[in-house]
Amino acid sequence: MAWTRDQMAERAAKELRDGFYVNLGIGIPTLVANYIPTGMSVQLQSENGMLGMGPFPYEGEEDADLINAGKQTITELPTTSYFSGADSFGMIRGGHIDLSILGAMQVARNGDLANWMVPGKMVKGMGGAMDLVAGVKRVVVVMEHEAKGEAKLLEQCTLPLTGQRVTDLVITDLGVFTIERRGEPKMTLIEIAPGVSLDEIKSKTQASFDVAVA
Amino acid sequence: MAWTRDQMAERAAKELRDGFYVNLGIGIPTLVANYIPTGMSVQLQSENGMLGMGPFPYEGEEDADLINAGKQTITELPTTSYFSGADSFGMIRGGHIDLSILGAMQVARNGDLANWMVPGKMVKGMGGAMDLVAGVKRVVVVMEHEAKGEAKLLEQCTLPLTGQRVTDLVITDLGVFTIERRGEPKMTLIEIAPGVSLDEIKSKTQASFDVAVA
Amino acid sequence: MKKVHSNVSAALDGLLFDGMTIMAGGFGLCGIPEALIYAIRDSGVKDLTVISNNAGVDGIGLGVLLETRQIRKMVSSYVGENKLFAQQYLSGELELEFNPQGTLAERIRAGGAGIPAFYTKTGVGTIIADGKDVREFDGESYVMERGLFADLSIVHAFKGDTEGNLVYRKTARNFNPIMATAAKVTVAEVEHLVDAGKIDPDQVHTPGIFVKRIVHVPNPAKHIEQRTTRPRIIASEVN
Amino acid sequence: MKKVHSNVSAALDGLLFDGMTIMAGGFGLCGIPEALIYAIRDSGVKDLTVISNNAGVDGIGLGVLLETRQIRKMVSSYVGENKLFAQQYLSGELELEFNPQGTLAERIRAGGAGIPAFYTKTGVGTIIADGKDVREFDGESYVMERGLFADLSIVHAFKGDTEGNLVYRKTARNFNPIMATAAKVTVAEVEHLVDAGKIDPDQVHTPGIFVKRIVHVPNPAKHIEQRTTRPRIIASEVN
Repeated sequence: MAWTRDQMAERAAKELRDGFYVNLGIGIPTLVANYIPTGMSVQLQSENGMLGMGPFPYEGEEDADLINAGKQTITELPTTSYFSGADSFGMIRGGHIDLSILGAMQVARNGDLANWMVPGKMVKGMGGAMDLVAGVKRVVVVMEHEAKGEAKLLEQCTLPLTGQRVTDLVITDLGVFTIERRGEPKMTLIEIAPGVSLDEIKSKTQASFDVAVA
Repeated sequence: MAWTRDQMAERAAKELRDGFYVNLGIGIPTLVANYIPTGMSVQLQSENGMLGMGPFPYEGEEDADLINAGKQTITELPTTSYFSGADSFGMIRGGHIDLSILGAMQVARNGDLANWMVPGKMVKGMGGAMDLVAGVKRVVVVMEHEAKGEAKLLEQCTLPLTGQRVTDLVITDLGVFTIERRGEPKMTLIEIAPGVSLDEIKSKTQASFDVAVA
Repeated sequence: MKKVHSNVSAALDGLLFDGMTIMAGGFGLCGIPEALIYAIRDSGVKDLTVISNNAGVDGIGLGVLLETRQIRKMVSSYVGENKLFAQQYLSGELELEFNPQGTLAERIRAGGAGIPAFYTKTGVGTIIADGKDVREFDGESYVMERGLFADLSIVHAFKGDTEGNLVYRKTARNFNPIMATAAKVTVAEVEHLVDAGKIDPDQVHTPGIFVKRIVHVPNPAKHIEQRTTRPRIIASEVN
Repeated sequence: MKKVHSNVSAALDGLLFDGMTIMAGGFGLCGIPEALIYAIRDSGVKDLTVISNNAGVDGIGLGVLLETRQIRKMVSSYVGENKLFAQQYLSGELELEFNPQGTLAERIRAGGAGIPAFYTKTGVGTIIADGKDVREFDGESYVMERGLFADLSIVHAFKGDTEGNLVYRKTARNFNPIMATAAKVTVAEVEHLVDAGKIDPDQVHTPGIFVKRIVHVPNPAKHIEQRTTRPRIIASEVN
């Protein structure tokens, strides 16, 4: 049986390490915050200018001056600091964020990632996504394996790229893949969701991949 | 009679305007602070990271954390703000400082300025001088007309430059010169110190210059 | 040299002209200089190029300048919250230049700091790099981006003093401090206006040199785009 | 993830190696990480490249690492206060790279912010531009300068919390916050160490992400290079 959204987030949380500074994208990545192991110090960065992002406020305690990059009301923590947009992306571009977990429309075998634009449709903009994939030390994609029956793990992306060879790990509802960002393109299936068959994954993956499931 | 150091500073103070943000170099330029007209708001920037520099502290009130770019103890004012070295030079390089008044070893007819290095002698470094002359909106040089009988206003500088075509006005003990920073090089004598003759200035100035004394 | 102006239209007096470029602070609706935006609307100035991370929402913030069709071009990173925007863009009325958010922030910071161009990894190998210089440093490719400088920046701060020193509050800081540095004239609206000397000089976010005019806008309406909350789990027990 | 270390040598443990590049905060003797400098001296690490605006004075600050000949190269803007420096430089023992102060600051800021290179007006037409790319933008010439990134940055702050958030005091801020961003590891010495949550998050100068290790150095000796004062004009009347 394929992983649920929450199970995908739980799997993504295994990529966290004590002391990590992490940027979470909108959607399933946001759920990862619910699975930070107790006792592990993980600080969440919000690219609009905050480090140490707390949970949603209690009703009635919303503060219009305190939002995350998805424009949602949030809270601060004892660790929190605020800074400008330039400082925030200096932090991101400068490689100070340990991990970015974000969604994608397509990921290619060589790590190319597309998640901001579908030609012919109204384009809302890339926001901070291009900076995050280019700047953060390690990029983990969490996404459905297919979109409306179309493969999302491809030999080459067909959509305009967000970044070139920027993906380290892909977690889908069917399994987990590592990707080499340097040298020869190489994608490797390292985990399969319980009850999912390798054949199912193969049939739903356009990219060729190695298999190294423990 | 040639102007004294204080009179040169007093003359330089006439370049101040209400609301100006000004950076003063070491030496005679520092004295300009004593001649800011009453009622005129002039904020002094210190490139080590301070805007709104106050006078020297009373004895016993020195604060090692509060110095100017000459490493002298100073005080703060109600207008004061502190910032990093990058922000300070962003301010300077970005053209936000209205006026820089500084000393020089040589100034050329085209506005070239040399004040940091004498080949063969131990070089202490340019500090912030190159950034100031390149970035500040208007650069006023205050210096002795000659050094040990050698002219300092030259057709071309012989010392390594601090900046190319960066000087707007030169105040010496003998007179005041304007310089064109764009187009054909042009230096114009616009004031003569009381009791000084044009012939004396001509004999002590290697650069050719026009005369337009009111 | 009085920086304090008695109201927003006085604070903008003489600064506005058709075809000008304006930077407007804020992220989403957080920390936007809303009163100044309304004063720009009331001035009728048009053919504006507006540099702002977002374009407001319908009827709020920069959305009002879209309604009145005073904006000719937006330079933004994300404009998803605005139906009117989509209409005007698709009909060709509105020009749009997308910048990655960090590139936009850095271009503004560069413009204010006298840096005409810089290199960044962001956007290499994407359409953002099309037509731009790409150069290798230490074996990595980077794209050259240019600094941005506007005719006018409008910013919103929590507190300001009569010298123009500003302090922002929480994530309402965002693009405001960098935009304050990157225009010929910066006008700040502040929720609290105090005398010079009342702000700790170690805690000034924007030094007064960058702020030419300041106007007191007490108790501004603040808008929330996504009101997200969590349940008070033990509320029934304690009440 | 404990950032707080009990003493300066513990705070540097495992970080030092011969031939490494170290950034050291401070301007003159103001805001220098003096206790960490002494710990570097005591470690005996050598062949250092030190990036610091100045080089201390004889016997104080980086001057002590010159005495012990642990520094092979300095990257600075002004080194005038140090006789030993002059001797070692003139004898060829010490290498020296002068940077205009603003270029040095911007190179550090760029290194920390992932900017490999940028353009500046500073130094165009001077020996500083020799061998560097010069390029025109909008009719003006600019020289390209590279970002700087060190193996280690040592900084001095007034206050720090257990998360590594830092606050600087007055002009002791100077190069410290930018250097904190521009090294693989940054170690901060702080005069006051407080629990996370005790620093107003709007007033943090250096977010904790940049500080890997922090050490409490209470009541440090602070040095004044130029003690300048003014007379108390009416002192005789009031006393």
